[in-house]
Amino acid sequence: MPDEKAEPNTNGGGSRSRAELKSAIEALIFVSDEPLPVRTMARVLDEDKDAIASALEELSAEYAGRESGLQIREIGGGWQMSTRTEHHEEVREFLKTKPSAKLSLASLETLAVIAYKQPVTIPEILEIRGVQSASSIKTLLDKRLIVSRGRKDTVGKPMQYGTSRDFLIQFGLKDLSELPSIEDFEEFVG
Amino acid sequence: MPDEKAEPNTNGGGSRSRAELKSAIEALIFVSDEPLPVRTMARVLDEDKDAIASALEELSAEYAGRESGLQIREIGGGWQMSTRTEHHEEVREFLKTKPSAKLSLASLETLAVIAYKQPVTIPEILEIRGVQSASSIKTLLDKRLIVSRGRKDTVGKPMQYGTSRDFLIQFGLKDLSELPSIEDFEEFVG
Amino acid sequence: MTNPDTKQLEFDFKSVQAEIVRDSADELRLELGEFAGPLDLLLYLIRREEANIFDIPVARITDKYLEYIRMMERLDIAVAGEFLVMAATLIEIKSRMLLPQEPSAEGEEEAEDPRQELVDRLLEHQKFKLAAESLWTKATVEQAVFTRGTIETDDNNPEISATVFDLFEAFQKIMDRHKEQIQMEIHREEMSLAEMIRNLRSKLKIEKKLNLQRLFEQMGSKRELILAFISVLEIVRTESVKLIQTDTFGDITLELAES
Repeated sequence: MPDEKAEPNTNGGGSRSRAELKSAIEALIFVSDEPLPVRTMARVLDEDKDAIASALEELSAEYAGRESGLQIREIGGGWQMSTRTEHHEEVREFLKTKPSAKLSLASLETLAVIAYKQPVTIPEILEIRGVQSASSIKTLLDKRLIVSRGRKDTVGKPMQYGTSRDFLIQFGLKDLSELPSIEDFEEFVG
Repeated sequence: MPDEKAEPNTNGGGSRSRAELKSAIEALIFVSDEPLPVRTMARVLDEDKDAIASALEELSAEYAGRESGLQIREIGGGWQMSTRTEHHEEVREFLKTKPSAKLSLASLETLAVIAYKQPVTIPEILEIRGVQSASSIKTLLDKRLIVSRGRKDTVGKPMQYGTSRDFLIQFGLKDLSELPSIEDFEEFVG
Repeated sequence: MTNPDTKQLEFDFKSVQAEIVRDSADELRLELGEFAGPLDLLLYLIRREEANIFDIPVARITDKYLEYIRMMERLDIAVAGEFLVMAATLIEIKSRMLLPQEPSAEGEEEAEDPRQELVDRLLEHQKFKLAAESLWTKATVEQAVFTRGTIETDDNNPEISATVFDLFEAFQKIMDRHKEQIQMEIHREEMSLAEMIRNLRSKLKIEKKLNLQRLFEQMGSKRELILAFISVLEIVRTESVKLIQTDTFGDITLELAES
């Protein structure tokens, strides 16, 4: 829109063209954690509120007209960028299948105990961590990071667990001997 | 682009028009909190990878052509939406951030050695830098800029290090091949 | 990537350089920075002496280098081992340079320049310094780019992505926790219940009566106190003893019953 470049902003203190103003607004809305009020944009960009408001209307209309996957709309007293409702299934599907190398701290701790102490039973993990780990174990089994390694020959014959091949792959290890040891860390302390 | 609606996707299992595909991709890239690999999009959307890749190129070009405040680009092995550099002052003013979180020169130099020599061990880094790098390595590990890359098959089986995906992201690289060649620095030496 | 504070990096590449700063007439300050090692110092000296890196005047540079080391020592700056190793290397090169070149009698190729290995190292080091600088430039550009703010779906995912080192650290933390526990247990074993009961019995035999208040006050720790209390109960249960309290809330005495 080269014509608009020639049209100076006469409202606020800003010296932006209309296109530049819309572009800056787009960036601010994008980085904001919360719906962004017009007055905040006016302050940050040092522009007139009316100029911001009308740029927003245009921007929002452009998103709507472009068959974009995103929309810019006014919500809760501010402006926000979000995905369009027609994509909610795809988005939900995506969020469900996020990369599985992500673990909660509890699961990470449980996995650490299993990695370094395998084969190990649930009571032994409890003994070491001092916390129940049942749900972490389930998570780790679901993510195929651990596998059962038969039963231990003690009272109650508890199931033993060890790390899986997927564990090695996810953590970039050739084999278990590549797990870092105390010695590797002593190098850092000096 | 109403014409494209009439053009059925014949590549993947998807039944989306080109415009619909781009729109869905846009939505996924937006919600993803890290660069999104083509294969993930292909899987989630049940589309052919090539179809995704070419839609991405188009989408990215559209953003660039639109004087948008945002850009879609390939970084760290995936596609990411971000603000354009020309808005950095406005965004920084809004987020009240300064370029922060320190990486010392020692760490940066160590990172350079690791980036170019990976996989590399601590003694090898010492050889090049002429200084102990242990604390730098610890910092780089903490910041997730480097990761362990298994052990070297020499005396003492020392741990080897390489750069991480976060490294690529933070340094704006698609992949390691985008690093300037180390030989390029030779002419400036001396 | 939603938190710019943890994700952005800052480098002050230009501000740290090896240099000697004269603060006042009688005080020299050595600014080498964490990143400076012997190779950096050498490069600095070569540059300052306006020498050619491919034809280093070893004698002069070695003298300067040693001067700096001595100054560091004078200023009580701990001279790292690698600086001393480099000093030794320089002295060695210097002495080899002083040796008369043996005429290549056997017509073999010329003996290698004793400086060659050092020059190679300096060049290699220099290359990586430039590489670091180019990384810095890249990161600076990248810092002008921002990713989106938090959206609702981010909150559904309070997870961290883990590396093998996270795994190790998690394990270390547990082991540290565990070690403390073991130490506590060992401490607890210092006096067992059986020992406590034995002690009390023999005391009672000798003194015939025990003031419980005073006995409990003697206990060093909460654990010993509990042990003492249990022991008293045990003795009351198993021996012919009397617990005597003369007034309400008054001291309680444990007395051996006449048998």
